[in-house]
Amino acid sequence: MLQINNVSKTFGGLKAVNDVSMEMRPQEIIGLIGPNGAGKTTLTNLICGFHSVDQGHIILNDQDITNKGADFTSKQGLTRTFQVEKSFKDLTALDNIIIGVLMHEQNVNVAKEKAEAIANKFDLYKQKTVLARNLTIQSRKLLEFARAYATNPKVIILDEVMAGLTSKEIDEQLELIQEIASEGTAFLVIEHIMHVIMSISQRIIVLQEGKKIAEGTPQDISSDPVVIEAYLGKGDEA
Amino acid sequence: MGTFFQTITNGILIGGVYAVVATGLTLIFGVLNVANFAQGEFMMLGMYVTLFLSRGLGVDPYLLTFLVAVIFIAFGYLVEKFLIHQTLSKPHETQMLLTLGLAIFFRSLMMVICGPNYQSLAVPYRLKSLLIGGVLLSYPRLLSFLVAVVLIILLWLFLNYTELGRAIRASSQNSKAATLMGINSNWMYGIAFSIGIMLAAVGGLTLVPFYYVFPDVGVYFGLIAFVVVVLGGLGDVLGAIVSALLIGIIESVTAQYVALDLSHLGVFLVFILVLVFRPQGLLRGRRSS
Amino acid sequence: MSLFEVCNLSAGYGDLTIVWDASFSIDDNEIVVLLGSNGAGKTTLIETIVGLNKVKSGKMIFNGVELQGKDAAAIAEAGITLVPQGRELFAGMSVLENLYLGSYLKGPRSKRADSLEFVFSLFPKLQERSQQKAGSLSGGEQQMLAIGRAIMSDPKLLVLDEPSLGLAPLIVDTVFQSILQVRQEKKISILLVEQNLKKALSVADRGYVVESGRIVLEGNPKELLANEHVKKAYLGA
Amino acid sequence: MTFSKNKPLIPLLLLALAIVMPLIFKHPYLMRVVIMIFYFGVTAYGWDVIGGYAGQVSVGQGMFFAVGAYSVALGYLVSNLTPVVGALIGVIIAMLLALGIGSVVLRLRGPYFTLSTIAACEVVRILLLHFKEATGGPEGLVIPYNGYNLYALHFANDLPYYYIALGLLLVAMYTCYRVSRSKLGYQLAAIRNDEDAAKSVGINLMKSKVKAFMISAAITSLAGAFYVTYDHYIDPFSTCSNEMSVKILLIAVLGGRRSLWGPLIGSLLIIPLMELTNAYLASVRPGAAMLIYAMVLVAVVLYAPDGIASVFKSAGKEQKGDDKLAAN
Amino acid sequence: MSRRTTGLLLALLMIAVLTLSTTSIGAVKNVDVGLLATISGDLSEVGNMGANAVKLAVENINKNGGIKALGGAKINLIVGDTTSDFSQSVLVAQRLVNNNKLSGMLGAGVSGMALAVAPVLEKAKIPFLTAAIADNLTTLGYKYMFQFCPKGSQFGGMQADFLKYLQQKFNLPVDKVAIVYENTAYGQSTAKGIRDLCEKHGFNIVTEEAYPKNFTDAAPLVTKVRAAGATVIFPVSYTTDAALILSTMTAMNYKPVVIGGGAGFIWPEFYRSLGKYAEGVYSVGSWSWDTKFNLSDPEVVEAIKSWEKKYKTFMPEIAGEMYCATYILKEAIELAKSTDATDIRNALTKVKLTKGAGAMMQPGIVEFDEYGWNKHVHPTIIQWQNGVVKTVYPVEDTDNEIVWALK
Repeated sequence: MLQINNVSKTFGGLKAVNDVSMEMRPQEIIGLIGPNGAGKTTLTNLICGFHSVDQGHIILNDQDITNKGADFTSKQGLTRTFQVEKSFKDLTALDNIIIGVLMHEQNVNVAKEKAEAIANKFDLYKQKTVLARNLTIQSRKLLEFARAYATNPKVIILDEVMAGLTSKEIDEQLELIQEIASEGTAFLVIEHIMHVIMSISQRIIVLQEGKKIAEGTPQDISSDPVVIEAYLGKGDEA
Repeated sequence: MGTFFQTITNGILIGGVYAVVATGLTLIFGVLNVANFAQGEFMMLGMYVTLFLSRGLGVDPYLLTFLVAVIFIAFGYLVEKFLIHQTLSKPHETQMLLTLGLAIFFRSLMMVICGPNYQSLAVPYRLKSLLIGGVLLSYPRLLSFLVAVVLIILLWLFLNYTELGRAIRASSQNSKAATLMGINSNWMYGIAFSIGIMLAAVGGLTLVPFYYVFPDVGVYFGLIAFVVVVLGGLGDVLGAIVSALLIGIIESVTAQYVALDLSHLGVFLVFILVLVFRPQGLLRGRRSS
Repeated sequence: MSLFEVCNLSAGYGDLTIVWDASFSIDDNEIVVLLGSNGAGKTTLIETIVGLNKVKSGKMIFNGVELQGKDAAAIAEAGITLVPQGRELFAGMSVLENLYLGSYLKGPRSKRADSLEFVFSLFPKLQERSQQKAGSLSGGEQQMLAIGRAIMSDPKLLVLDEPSLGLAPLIVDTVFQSILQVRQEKKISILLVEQNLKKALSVADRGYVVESGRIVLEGNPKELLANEHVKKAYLGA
Repeated sequence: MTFSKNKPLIPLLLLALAIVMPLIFKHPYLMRVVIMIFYFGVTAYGWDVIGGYAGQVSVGQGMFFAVGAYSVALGYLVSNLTPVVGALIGVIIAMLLALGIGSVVLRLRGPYFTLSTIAACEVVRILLLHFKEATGGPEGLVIPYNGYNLYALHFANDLPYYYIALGLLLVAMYTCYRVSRSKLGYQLAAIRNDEDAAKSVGINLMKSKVKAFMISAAITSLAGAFYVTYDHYIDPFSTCSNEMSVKILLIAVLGGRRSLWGPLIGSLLIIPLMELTNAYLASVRPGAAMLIYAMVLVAVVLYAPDGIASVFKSAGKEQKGDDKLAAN
Repeated sequence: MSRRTTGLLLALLMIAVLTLSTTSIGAVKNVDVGLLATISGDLSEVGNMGANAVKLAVENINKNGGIKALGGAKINLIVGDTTSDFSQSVLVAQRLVNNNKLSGMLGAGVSGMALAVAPVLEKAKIPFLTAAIADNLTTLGYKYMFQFCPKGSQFGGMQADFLKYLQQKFNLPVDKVAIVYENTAYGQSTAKGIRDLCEKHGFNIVTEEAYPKNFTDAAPLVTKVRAAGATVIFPVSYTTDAALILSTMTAMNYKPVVIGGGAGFIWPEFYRSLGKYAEGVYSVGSWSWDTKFNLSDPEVVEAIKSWEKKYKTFMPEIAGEMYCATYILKEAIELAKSTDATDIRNALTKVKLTKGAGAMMQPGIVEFDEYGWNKHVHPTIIQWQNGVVKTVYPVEDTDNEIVWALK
């Protein structure tokens, strides 16, 4: 469904993303991991059209969406949350979700009804009249997720939505992701709480210095020496 | 051909004044991130102060440069501390509205104090001129240009070769890192603003021997200063100087070869085009980090 | 008493608390490393130490002086200097000017010539490029400059935030080598924040592990490397 | 902003009062002041669409005002068109102008956009001045008043103008309200809050901003069209100028952005304030009136930067928790 | 500011407006006369000169016994600052009309302002005497509009006539003419007159330039005119620009015959800023103080003297005009024997003044035609001589000699 072919991006001489390819199928949940500065966020920016791609192609449902711009990409059904959350702070939680629904809905009143249902699903109903800026950062991340879901997408990229949650909350959220995936939406999840990634992903992709250094099932990845070195570093003494 | 050189010279001479006023504006923008819509009015105040001092003391205005500079450094510092500083943490519209309000305030204040009449200063060399290679250089304009050039060189030396100057540039480039170096940002805001205001005032001073002083005199200069600063890249001192001269020349060439009343049109069109196609300024993106 | 003591420090942005009740200490001439995954709160913690964030509660005592509540400029003056993540150089200014700015304060300014000599001996590359714009340097050179600039301020405690980030392995070695050299020659203490676990522990005297904004573990490098919890925190294995 | 659903009584009462008042108090000067409050209110609502809802601070609204006014004046003088038709033409031209300028300068953010609107307004004025044959140049255009003429909307007293202005004000308010409640309104709110996030929900930034700019231009041009019909005279300096653009901005901002009543409150405050200072101080000392006006402005900016309307806003159901975070 | 304070503030404001609008000042004995002048804003120079003159005239009238036909009633002057923003000026006019029972309205000489306020006065049926020069003021069908000064198009004609006169008298080889004017209503209409007459007289117009008001640099303008080879230049400007142009010409060593277009070229500030370089410059003007008939009329001499005493300069053009306007209105009130505005309007259509300050306009006669224009009036040409403007043309108005100073 989503195909990423040999994508590269250079920032002022630095290869931030270097020849990365990957593929996603409907209902699939894929984990994307890598140390700080490995290019995860840059890669998501490229996929979603926030940065232009230097080389390579991004194909969604047989349509080439390379460098068509983020709004176009979102309309085609590929949307995301942001690492530094970007909820609409001056608007209520419900309004945030309504804006998501309005992507494919003309009637504001209908959108409102749909948004209420989504707020319910994401357990945000009680906070629906609270301005986003008065929510906790965790709720704002969840709100962003809800907003993305509201656009009825084919693929959602989740960038660290679970940071700072309690383990109970994480479990609830994982359940939510799996439920939505089972409805047909694919997920690309960036998360550094390892057991979360390990428990939810069907496949994991590891980036380091802009390159894809490994791809496989969680078991494969956690025993891959290349990955362990990327994470723990090569010490002189140890 | 003589006309052409004369045209270019006219442009460069007035460009010197634009450069001084605009450098002040860009300095303020660079360090405080405030678009000062009252820059032209500070220039106007500088002109009035120069006029009164020169009349009162019977001294040539150019000899008053230092005194006027000191007065406005102090004035600028107070304005920053008591007004601008209160809005620095607010969205930029707030600062814009504040400086707009200050602009109207200063204009009407001078109207109340001095009346609306145009005033001018009779200096002995007002109407003298030099003829060099078929190009006429009006004496006071030449002097004004020279003062502007000297001022800019001094500013450049100050910014590049003194601890304080370096600290100002550092704050303008990366205020977080500057704080880490122990540079007190509140102090920098005050200093940068007062120097910016001083430059506007001295820019006004250089105009006094050949131009008129009236409450609204700063309006066009303030606007031009913005054009210059945007062309040069916000916060970029060197860029401001180059584009000030460029604006002077564009103005003068449009006036000469297209139509006089369209001379500002050329400037504004270039301005919009640059904003859209090279928003980092006409010169190369020197501030990219 | 330690050179620097942090007691029950809490910090964050706005109404959000990110660091909870952190306590740790650094002795004279010691290298201490803070470990932890992305988002654990390490950067918030050290930005609080150098005064870029407000302290919500707790104390920071440096050389017997309480520093909580002081601003960044005052803390720099007290002798704590940060090499920030992402280097934060003055990109449009020359290498030499960046170094000069390191010794902006009166105290370090009087020792500028000596400090400069030391920095150049540490990183000869910087001397070669002293007239070049900082923004035009390579990543490794920029990191050297950031460290050099911090050394210019003649700190008693040098704080480095992820100095190996985005650097090639060979350059990472150089950087860590220089950290050891600085400690040895300047007799100062170093607080290091690192993701590169093995690398960091290879130079450190002691380490703390930060998780979800709390310090959960303390120990010497050997203990930490052997600790199952550390391994789990990093790989989820 | 909300029409409070539970108490629509107050707005209705106010409207009834506005309709009945001039029939009881026949006072031409007061009526003129109120008419001026109305049509400057219209410009402020126009500004609020682009400057408030879309968050793009325009200081070039004077050009749209001028377009509306010139369309009516030229339409009448050249082709003998009734101002009603002239105003519609003006709306179309203003929207086209906004489309042209907007699709170029709305890419810019913050002060860059603001500066480019100033420049655009200057350019339009310079052109109005330059093409004298068409526009009358600096002399401007006069629509002579020669007694009652319904076709030309010339009335011997101001009562009809009062109702026309009131009507325009209601149209502007309603348009603003509709925009804020529409899909476009939500899109603008998204853009204002975060452009990247707006893109992530499929909003085409330029399209939405340009739409807002066009609506803003249309409303503003209506005020201009009314102005020339009412005052019979138009010239470039007093309409297509920085002063006019700043005045429109101030009314909207001081009144309060993104609020149903804000622009009207701003107009209710500024226009009488300017009148009062002018009446009592003008002959005392030139400039004294503007001095007071400037001081009020500075004071409001420093002490009530969100405008007067925000002061009236109740602590509100959604204002839970403290606002410290928003200051960051 | 608390909510209550702000609410209170708003309420107070509205109450103030209400009060302001319903109080009317003035006792029964007085005749209320309004004055509209651009006292603030960028046209304030002309507005203030005019306002000062009207105040002086009212002072003199009241001192000399007021309106005799009404038993010595005093004139009560109500000044309105129209500002230089014409949308504001309409409101100011309306306020003056409303809050007072005006017998007449005087207007200082800014065409845009006069055009803007005219409908208000027409609807209120109050006679309006304006010193504005726009040609169309009296052709728009307004019944209450009285324009007692020359029209803009006459200025150019007078200038061109004068050039012809100079050419013949001094045998000048002047054939290449440049017209430069500020891009305002005043500049535009004056320039049009010059152009028409130059064409009629067969002068060769080598360049015609409009420049933006208050421009920063006259050098491009002068360079352009010089490059065109003009030997005569007709500049039309307010003070700043007038002196800027002339000083730039002097500095650039370019010395054509200068015949200014009034306004800036004849106001005292022009000499103050240029000093001796202003000497010998000609200009057209709506009015000048030293015409033959003025100097022989004691009432006018008194006016001139009292101005000189108060303001330390000769009486400038706009001041003289507004002084005259005040007296024209006074004579009309005497004739009407009433304070009723419509009666006074009807009296104005019948006045024929030949002496006194009401007849200060050249050629010493004031009489309005069916359109409300002072049908005898014509402009004058002055020359700067020893720091003072002296009338030098038309010859029937003056005995002064031209000081030939073509440097």
